[in-house]
Amino acid sequence: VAPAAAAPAVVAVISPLVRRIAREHGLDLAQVPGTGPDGLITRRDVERAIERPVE
Amino acid sequence: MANDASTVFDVVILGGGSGGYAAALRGAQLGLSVALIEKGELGGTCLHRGCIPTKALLHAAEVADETREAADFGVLATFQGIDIKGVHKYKDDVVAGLYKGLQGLVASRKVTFIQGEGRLSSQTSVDVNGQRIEGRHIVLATGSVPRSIPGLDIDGDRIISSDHALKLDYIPKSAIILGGGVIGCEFASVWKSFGVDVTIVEGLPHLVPLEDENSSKLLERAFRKRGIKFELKSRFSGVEYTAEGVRVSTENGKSIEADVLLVAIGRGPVSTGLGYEEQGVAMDRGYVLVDEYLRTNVPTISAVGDLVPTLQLAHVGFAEGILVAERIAGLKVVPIDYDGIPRVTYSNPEVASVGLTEAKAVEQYGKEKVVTLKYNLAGNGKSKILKTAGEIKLVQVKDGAVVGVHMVGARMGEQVGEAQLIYNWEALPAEVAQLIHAHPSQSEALGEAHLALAGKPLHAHD
Amino acid sequence: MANDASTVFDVVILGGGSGGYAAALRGAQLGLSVALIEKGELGGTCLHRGCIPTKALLHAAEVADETREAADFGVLATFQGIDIKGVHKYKDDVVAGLYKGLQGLVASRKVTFIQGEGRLSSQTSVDVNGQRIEGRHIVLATGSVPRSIPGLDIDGDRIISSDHALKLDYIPKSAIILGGGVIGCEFASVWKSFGVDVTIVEGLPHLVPLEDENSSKLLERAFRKRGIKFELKSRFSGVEYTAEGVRVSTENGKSIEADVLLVAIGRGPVSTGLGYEEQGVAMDRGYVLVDEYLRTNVPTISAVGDLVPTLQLAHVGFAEGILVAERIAGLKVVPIDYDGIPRVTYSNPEVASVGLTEAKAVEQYGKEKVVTLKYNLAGNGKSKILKTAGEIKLVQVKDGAVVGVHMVGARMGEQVGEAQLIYNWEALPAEVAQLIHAHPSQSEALGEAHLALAGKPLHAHD
Ligand SMILES: Cc1cc2nc3c(=O)[nH]c(=O)nc-3n(C[C@H](O)[C@H](O)[C@H](O)COP(=O)(O)OP(=O)(O)OC[C@H]3O[C@@H](n4cnc5c(N)ncnc54)[C@H](O)[C@@H]3O)c2cc1C
Ligand SMILES: Cc1cc2nc3c(=O)[nH]c(=O)nc-3n(C[C@H](O)[C@H](O)[C@H](O)COP(=O)(O)OP(=O)(O)OC[C@H]3O[C@@H](n4cnc5c(N)ncnc54)[C@H](O)[C@@H]3O)c2cc1C
Repeated sequence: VAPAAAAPAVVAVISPLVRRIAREHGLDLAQVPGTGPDGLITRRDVERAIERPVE
Repeated sequence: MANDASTVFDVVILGGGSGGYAAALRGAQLGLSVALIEKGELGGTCLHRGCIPTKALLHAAEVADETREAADFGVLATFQGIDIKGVHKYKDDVVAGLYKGLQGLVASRKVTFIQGEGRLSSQTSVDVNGQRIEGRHIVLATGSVPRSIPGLDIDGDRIISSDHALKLDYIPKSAIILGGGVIGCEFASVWKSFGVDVTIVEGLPHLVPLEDENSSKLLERAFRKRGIKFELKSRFSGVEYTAEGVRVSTENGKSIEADVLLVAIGRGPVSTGLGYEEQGVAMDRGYVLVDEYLRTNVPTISAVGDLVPTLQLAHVGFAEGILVAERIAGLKVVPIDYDGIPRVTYSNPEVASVGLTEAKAVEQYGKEKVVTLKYNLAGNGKSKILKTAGEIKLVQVKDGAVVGVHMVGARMGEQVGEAQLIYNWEALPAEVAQLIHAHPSQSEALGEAHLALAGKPLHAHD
Repeated sequence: MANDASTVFDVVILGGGSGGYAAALRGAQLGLSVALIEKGELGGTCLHRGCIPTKALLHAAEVADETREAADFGVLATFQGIDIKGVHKYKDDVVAGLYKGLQGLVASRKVTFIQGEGRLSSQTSVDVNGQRIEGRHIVLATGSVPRSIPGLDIDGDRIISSDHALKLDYIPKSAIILGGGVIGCEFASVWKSFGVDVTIVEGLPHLVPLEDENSSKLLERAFRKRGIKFELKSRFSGVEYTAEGVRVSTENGKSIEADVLLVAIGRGPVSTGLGYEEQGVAMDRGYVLVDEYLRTNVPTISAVGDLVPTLQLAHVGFAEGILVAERIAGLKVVPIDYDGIPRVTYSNPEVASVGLTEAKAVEQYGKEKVVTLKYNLAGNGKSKILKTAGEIKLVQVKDGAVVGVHMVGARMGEQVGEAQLIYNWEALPAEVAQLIHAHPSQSEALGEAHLALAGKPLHAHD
């Protein structure tokens, strides 16, 4: 397990996979708008953010 | 792919067990030309002398136990004994069916299968049946065989290995099992269900000593209840033949008699005399040394499975074989996280785990960073229905991911699939807890454990 | 929390079944003062007349089958029949144990449990035992009861509901089951194992009609093999008593006789005469209408479980109860994705699923965007060992996540835990395929199916 596993998730994401994708792309989840139920960040949200990074 | 003298294969694989055939199947799928050399039967230890036949015996044992205890469920039945011939027929049919399937698979993927005993003859060739098979890459996958220790000669009659135990055409009255690891505990479980008086002799302080101590203790409790005897911290010192059987003595002065002695103290790599050292392959005590991409020190040679010093499990062999094939085919590969490999002991009760034991987690993260939680299966409806006892223990990095899942109980081996996703995907307890599991099921226990760890136990006391 | 006249509870819950008690336990855990009103037994349908007793019967049935077929595994045994008293004792013991556990849990969490039949008397109170219980919030959780249709009077003797079937103190020679949904198929499975001649009558074209058509077909094939008869597309038209039993006729002209008729055509909400409409709660055909946060149109009133028109499952009740408690306690809650709820029919073989059926996926994403894959359990070692047949069918959005997992086979219900993570965590096939599963296990079949979907089948033909 990467040491990053210990970092608390402050942002609500739909799944641990989403957190991992964000981490692998150096994406700050706090900057990603969530479109899931109740603002949850979904897989599509991070994928979109990776394609065109938020300014 | 024709196998004439001029052919140079992309990959030549020595050994057709789990590791070797997985590499062959995946390689062929990726368009590589593959030769697979096997001296015995395709499928190797796992299919013919390991995973599959033992699990068939364990299921026959389960049927025996359920039949014996049928009245507890309102089913009227008389258990009359084990028909060992019938057991073998059932087991052999299972093996034969899977063997046929595997042969068909290898044929359909156009792998060149060569029957014969091979020997590494250069860094890019294997000699077999007097022929030289050339390959741009060589994969060593010759596996392992039962190990013994000096002073302990496996005679195949009263002193046997798992190979013999799987073919025993009678049921001994009593048996001593040397070694309380996975294989020892599985045979102890089968034999006890078959009516054998079983004693396990283990040098370490616990059965299944690689598991979290909690799992070992739960298994020991269950075995004690089932009447399986065991001597822990008892190192083997000698064995002698008695009139009818054997007498085993231990360094701490115990002396135990039984009809047979099963030696289950581990398995050693198959590598002597196969030309590995001559071709410059770096080795250690018979194991072939590899890096995290399963490469040996010789650029053209890889090695996988029980032959390399990683966990000796069939699915580790699969994973390693696939990784090597993909690497050779030029795909991007990711090293295997061996802690993320699921481990199951298929005894009654089953022991299953993935990730770190508490002890390892403490070592890795420090005591104050490690949180654990135990969920007792007594609160789980389905487990109650199965009349099984056990626990799930979770190991978590404080405020972080679940890094260890340890389970004991009937059928809990099947829960390791879910546990494996939780560990490998680095899930937080709350992310699992959020998903309410099917009621009533044993998977629900995994859900409840995560609910509890997330601070919101449902069917458990706070 | 003392229950005197001046107390105003944070939450008053009407009905102590899965939905109600989950809300109570979670509410109390979050520091809310909770009153839980139950006219019958804490635990409701699921614990006393639903999930738990049926699954105990199904396990007794499994033991009966294994005992009968013991010889196929080399175990010598004679099956002598079912001791129905013994079955009930086993079943009742399971229920009693869990009931005791639940009572202890409710007591330890300091929930005020009130025994009695309640009635909504205002938007913030319930009257019970001549007393008015006030709450800032009310949760309606009065559940459901077996439904019938005009012209079909459940007499509790020859024409029975699941409530009666669970207590039947004899084993009928023959039975007709009206309704091939989950409950109907589960009873068909139990009874067949108990030696009953069973015929299911279903109006729709398939058994378990809410499942993916592939699962229905596999179940039908398995039932046919087991000798469970079924008439599909056969709508009930009438029933009459015969000398010894009943005769059922269908609109398509069939006439079937049997000792008993089990009516399993669905369950209706318990809401008549309970004051819901009088207090202005919006309803539809007896169901209480709620939004995605389980709020009714009355701000102080929520409703959960079988009383609201969502999936009638115990764990849906749990999830809804927990959500309501957390919302009332001021926590941030996320609406439930009902497609992500695991569904299991515990017949032999089991049917389990999560996510979308192929038909629904096509509806949602369009035909050209939907990919499916079937993995036959014939290639799965552990399933072979269990001598079970079945399949896993995956539904994927092209190049995207797995949006449906549909499984049939003995014990496959336990695989829905892993499937649930895959669906709810939006996993791509390759992310599952990457993790090599434990060998040999049924979870491995799930792994193989994802390997195949990711284009790299291991133990399956390309
Ligand atoms: C009793 C028992 C139970 C087990 N249960 C499980 C279990 O439940 N789950 C699990 O994951 N693992 C289990 N294992 C372990 C599993 O069987 C091994 O990890 C797995 O078989 C290793 O695969 P392998 O390909 O490395 O080696 P092997 O399976 O040993 O295959 C090596 C092959 O190479 C061939 N070979 C060797 N030398 C030559 C040569 N010179 N020329 C040609 N061919 C050669 C051999 O004939 C053999 O077929 C069990 C093992 C045993 C003994
Ligand atoms: C045969 C059968 C098998 C089933 N198997 C499964 C299964 O395997 N898995 C699964 O998930 N689901 C299963 N279910 C469904 C499951 O039982 C229900 O979904 C679940 O019980 C619903 O919970 P509930 O709290 O909404 O309602 P209930 O469990 O019906 O609880 C409602 C409670 O309210 C009480 N009540 C009603 N009116 C009043 C009143 N006026 N005052 C006081 N108390 C009142 C009732 O006494 C009852 O205890 C099964 C159902 C049946 C019938």
